[in-house]
Amino acid sequence: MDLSFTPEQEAFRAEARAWLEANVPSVSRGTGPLPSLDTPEGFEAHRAWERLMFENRWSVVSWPQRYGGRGLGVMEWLVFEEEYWRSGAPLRVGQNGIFLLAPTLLEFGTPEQRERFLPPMASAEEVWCQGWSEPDAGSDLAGIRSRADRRGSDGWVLNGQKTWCSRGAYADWLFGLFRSDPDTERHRGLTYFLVPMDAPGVTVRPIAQLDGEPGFAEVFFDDVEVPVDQVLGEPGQGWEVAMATAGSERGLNLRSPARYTVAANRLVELWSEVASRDRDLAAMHADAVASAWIDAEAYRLATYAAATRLASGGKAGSEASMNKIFWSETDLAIHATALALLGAEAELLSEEGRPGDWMDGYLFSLAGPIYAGTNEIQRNVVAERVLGLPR
Amino acid sequence: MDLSFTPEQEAFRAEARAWLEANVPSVSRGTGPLPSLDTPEGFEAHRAWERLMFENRWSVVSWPQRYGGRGLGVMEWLVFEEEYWRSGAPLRVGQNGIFLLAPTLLEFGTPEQRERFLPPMASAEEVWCQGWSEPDAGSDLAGIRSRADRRGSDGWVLNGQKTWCSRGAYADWLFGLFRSDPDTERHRGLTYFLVPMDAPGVTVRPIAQLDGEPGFAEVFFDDVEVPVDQVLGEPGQGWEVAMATAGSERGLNLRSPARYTVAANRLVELWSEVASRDRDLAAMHADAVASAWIDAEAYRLATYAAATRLASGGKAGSEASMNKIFWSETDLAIHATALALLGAEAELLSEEGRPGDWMDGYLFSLAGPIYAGTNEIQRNVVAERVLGLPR
Amino acid sequence: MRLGPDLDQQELAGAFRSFCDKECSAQHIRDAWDGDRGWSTERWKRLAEIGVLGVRVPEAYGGMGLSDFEMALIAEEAGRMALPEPLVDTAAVGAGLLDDLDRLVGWPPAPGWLERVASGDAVVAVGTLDSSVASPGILVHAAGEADLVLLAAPDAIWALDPADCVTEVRRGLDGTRRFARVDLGSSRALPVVSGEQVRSISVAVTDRGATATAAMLVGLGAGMLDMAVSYAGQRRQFGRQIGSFQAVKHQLADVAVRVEFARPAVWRAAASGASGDATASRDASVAKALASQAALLASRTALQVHGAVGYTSECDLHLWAKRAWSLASAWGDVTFHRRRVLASLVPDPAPPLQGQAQPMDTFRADRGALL
Amino acid sequence: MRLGPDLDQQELAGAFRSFCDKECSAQHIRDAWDGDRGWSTERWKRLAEIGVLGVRVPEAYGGMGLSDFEMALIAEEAGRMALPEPLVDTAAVGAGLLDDLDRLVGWPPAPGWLERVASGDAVVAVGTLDSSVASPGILVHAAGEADLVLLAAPDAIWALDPADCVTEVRRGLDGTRRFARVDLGSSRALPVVSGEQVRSISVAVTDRGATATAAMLVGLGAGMLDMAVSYAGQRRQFGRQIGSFQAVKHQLADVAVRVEFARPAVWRAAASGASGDATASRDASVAKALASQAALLASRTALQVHGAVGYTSECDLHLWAKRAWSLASAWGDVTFHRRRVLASLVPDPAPPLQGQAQPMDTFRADRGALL
Repeated sequence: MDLSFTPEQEAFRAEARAWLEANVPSVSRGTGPLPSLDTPEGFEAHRAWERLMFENRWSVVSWPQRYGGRGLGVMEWLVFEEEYWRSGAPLRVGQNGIFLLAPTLLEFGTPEQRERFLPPMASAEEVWCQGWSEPDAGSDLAGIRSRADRRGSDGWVLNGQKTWCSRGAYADWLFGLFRSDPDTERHRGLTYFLVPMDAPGVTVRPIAQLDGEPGFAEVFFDDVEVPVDQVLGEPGQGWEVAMATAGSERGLNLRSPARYTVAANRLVELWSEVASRDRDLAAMHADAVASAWIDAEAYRLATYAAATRLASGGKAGSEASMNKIFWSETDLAIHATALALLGAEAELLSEEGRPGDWMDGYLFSLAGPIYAGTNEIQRNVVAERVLGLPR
Repeated sequence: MDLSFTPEQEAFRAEARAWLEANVPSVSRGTGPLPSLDTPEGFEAHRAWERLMFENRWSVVSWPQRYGGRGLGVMEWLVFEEEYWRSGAPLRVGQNGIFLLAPTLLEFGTPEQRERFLPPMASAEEVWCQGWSEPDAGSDLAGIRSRADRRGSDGWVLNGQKTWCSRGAYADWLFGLFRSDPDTERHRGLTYFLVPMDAPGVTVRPIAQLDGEPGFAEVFFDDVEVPVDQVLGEPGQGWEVAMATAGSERGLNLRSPARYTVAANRLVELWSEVASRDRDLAAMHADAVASAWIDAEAYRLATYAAATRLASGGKAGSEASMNKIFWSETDLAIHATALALLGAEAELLSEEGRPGDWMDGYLFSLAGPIYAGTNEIQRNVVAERVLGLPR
Repeated sequence: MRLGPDLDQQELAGAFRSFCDKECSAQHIRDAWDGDRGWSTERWKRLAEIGVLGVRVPEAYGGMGLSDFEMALIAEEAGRMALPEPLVDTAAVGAGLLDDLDRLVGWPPAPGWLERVASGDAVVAVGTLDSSVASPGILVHAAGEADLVLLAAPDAIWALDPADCVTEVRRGLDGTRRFARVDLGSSRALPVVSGEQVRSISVAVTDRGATATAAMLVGLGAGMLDMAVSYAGQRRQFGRQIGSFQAVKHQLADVAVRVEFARPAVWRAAASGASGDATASRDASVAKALASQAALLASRTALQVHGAVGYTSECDLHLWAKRAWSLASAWGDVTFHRRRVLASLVPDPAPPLQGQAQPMDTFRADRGALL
Repeated sequence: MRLGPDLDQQELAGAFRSFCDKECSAQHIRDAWDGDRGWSTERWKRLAEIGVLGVRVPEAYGGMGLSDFEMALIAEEAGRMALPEPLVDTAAVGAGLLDDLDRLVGWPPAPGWLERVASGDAVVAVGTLDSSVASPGILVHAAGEADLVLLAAPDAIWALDPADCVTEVRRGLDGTRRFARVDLGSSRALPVVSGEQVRSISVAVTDRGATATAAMLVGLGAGMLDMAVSYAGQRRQFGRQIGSFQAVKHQLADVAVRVEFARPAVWRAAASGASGDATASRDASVAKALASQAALLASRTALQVHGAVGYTSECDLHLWAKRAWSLASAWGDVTFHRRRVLASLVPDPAPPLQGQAQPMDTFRADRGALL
């Protein structure tokens, strides 16, 4: 048991903090905040920020150096994430690629695929979106009907429709699951494809989210030709490959604790301001504020415990489902409590018609219990796979 | 819309209040509180109290006069209940008979049955317990396996086992469901019987509840002979008759709002004491206290609304399931909040080894979401029968 | 004792429900979002024609001469269809205050304004102030679109021309709701009435606003429940309608329970207000706390049941959900009203509740509790 | 950075688990309920033999010389089997305070008491006081069965002979827990140590009590979850195991989540306490709030899943549930610790939190939040 970081880790933290303080887009330097990443100009501004990070090797610190990373471990990654969120840096436009596809590529990709795809992903030269859900396959992902048909020896043809593709409105590439064996059902006969969004036959229809911006999109495939080297893993092995990605999505990779601890600290600041105006009102909200902060802290500590297990050779398993339930509900609790403290003020839009930070965060948090497998599905997984309750 | 009571109702209220104030067992008069009704001496003391009520025609005010009531309406009954709970009068040892069996007897019983059973029920000369659940038929009541076999033209023979019979340890009679047609399953072929507990072949095993007292019992039937006039309703019609009783159990009859409004008012008093000692602690609990009080008030108002509908010729339906969810959760909320205010003090036992009032009430409230059909079953009923969701 | 609408009242609500079904579709609400004021002046006229704007205006001034109770039944139906017009502001709170100013104070312009309200010729917005000391300006819903702005403080009431006092208009997350900053200082207006007699009138403003808004929230909650039930009956996953999953059933059953148990409390509050009961303020707070809680639970649950579909602004649900969020903190949020209920129950207001019986600053004191 | 037990520590906990499996069945707990003191002196001796009572007693005094962290691992296992003995009081809090009195104050009798603790020859009970002003007597768990009672105030620490200070013993709802009223006034004892140096020692008493109790609550929660899962897998209704119903699954999944996320917080608190981190008090409060919440949810859910069976005292569940209720308010309840966490986070303690950094009066300030 050792709760301190090594001198190397502390030095790394200091370096990250200094670089971020000097470079994060900010009001005071006239470089920020960036417009919403779901607007065309915001998307490009976020892409430029990722490129700057990449050039300074901050984009993917835990990746091998050859792909643009620093080859650091999970603890260092957690340290970096703490500094990243602490600095108020922008949301990461490349997150679906970096945090979800990349671990899968590193596990299942060929050397050529890694060389080809990882560096431009890390620099956001190529931003990825996820193509899994379909209109009739949401929580029931195995109900996928989009098809991949073999054409000759060197290619596939894709047909069908994907939906809820986050960043889909502007992304360059899509990773998705298609049914490659029409005679199969459910989890069998699926194949994992990497598809350029500008391929002939791909049509994108942006969908406006609760905040009015096209945060996700429907993507239509009409005889889209894809060469065989854009299959990730073996044909027919798609479900297994996808589950590795899903584990990343629910678990530690996508949702590092720092985003919640930073939000929870801001909540305490907000509460403190209210307390200076109305002591009793603050006291009435004190329980909720403390509870939200404590849950964020619990998630942070649980992540360190999980990283400790991983560092000792353990493997992440169904606990990813517990994580997903916990971070999504913690996020909701933090933001709902903030809105309660703000009162009616919370709903006012800016002059540009954008929600305020807390409302924006609340809207985002509402998606948490839905995406990456609804929390209802996660509770089934916990009950059946962790607790062993009968199906 | 008229929120006031009639002069007659107000006069009735005044009369009830005066009688209760003069007669309720109390510390100040050296007559109370009575010992727990789950102890032998407590049971008899409660029986004596019921007899006193009966002699003064307060036991069953809404029943016809010929059976010992006053022939009053549902609004007057609600008024009486408000006064009863307000006065701090004892729990009613005859409640399963008076509130559950009696409405069923009035609806399905023969004139002879009513004459025979209602007056001694109202005076608690004969205290009834319910014999529905079986070891394998709890929430799944239709799984009943206890048997009733026809013997000749004038009788039945009962065999099997009932459990969770509240007051079963000391009761004089039992009303229960038995499978009278061995070839049927589930809801068909059941018959509703009235059985004396001292009949040959009846064996009672008391079961200790969370407070250590035998609040309920298992009852075994070993060739128990019952004459045909102790069948309530028609043979084979038991499920329909029982559902009328279940409606009473979940709905308005068993759980009049007054018990919750009185408890909620006591909670506010407790909170007020805490506020005088520790302002901030009280403020931190203020939300929960107010919420519990408001829910009790909501239940009271909803009951008046339901009584208004009934008085206009409407009929109670699946709303009984909503009631059951609401009163059981309100009861839990009131008592859990009180325990939170009391802190560790709440768990101390009296010198006689009994839990304090709030803990006692909390233990009782924990049963609420379980008995009379678990709240899980009630939510199914609301979803399927009220909202029309698919089975 | 009767708690609930009689046949005439049920008929009145039913007729208005038919009106809303026809004249206020989701597309109409979307049009309102896109408009300059967030609602339709044409539909406002139609609301006047069918008498709804004059429900609680005396017959002598062209109204129906009914009470806050009928107004609450109307407001619930308006909520069910998420009607965008400032019905609560003008027909419930505005007309109620003008009626009080007419009957209790004898303010000469009151009858004229009541006539204009009933005929659909005037929009009235109402705000409340903690004290009559001029503040830097409070935000009042619909004041930017109003013909008359009334401000109620514990010791004074003002009637203002919006042209004199509105300094800016802000949009809310719900596109139908616009908030105008009203600056009492810049208007230099004298109060219509002041002094101790004002207190009960001002308290009634808060109570009426809370009660009518609570009624609308019950309707919004019921409306979102209907949407979610309907979607759960259609949407299939794992080869079954998702509404057949117990997890979905139980969440929706909980919503139904909260909505059903809020409604009688709204009836009680509306009737108490109409008859001036001693418990009117507490009843209003009970109703608003329950209705806000029910509508917030309904919105949260309906969004979850709809999944990603509900997270789009293409789906109609968000039109209802955002209204519910806004109204849940309008005229006092859950915490405000729970505090007010508790203060009414303790004989000597305990320390944590001091100062809570005052009418609130419409905006700053509006604290919301979203789930 | 490592957060979690290493292999040696896992082995220690595993060995103690085997001990509990063998020597602490539900029947043993029932026997303890019926006994005079609520626990078994024989098992106490056995606990000493396997070294558990001396886990955090220095090796020089016959202990294992380990830390609060290993103690927390032991306490979790004790909780899982609902061990009735006053392990937390004596081996965690008592030994910890005696160790501090030895190392920091040089109190001469400390080594002797530590030896007696490790050998199973002494039971130590510890209480805390808001101030050193004599109160009419506070209730201290296990003081009636103790050989030594230690009382910690912010500015003084007393060591008392129970024969001099215990005035009555009360039973709790959990039959294994007895509370003795300790009257400092009647004992006329002088403090062992007093003055400003005492404060940090007294704060550590509260932190250690909260952390070890939190560990026990995690174990109790995990134990009740196991019982409920096992029952749900056996019990059949409607032709299916009830554990196959989604409503049951989801309730149990929520318990699993709360229990799993409490455990690392307990580890952190125990490690912070052991190394004297600046955040030790906050970490202890985080752990106790989370663990109490988790165990209360587990008890509530396990009771519901067991149905009427769980409502009987024939079913073992209540032995665990009542322990959880008692421990959830011991050493500060959820509200107390949430308040303490918040107070640690705001730079200038805001008004609602003043006075909350003090050690609490063991009993009066122990506020519980049952579900």
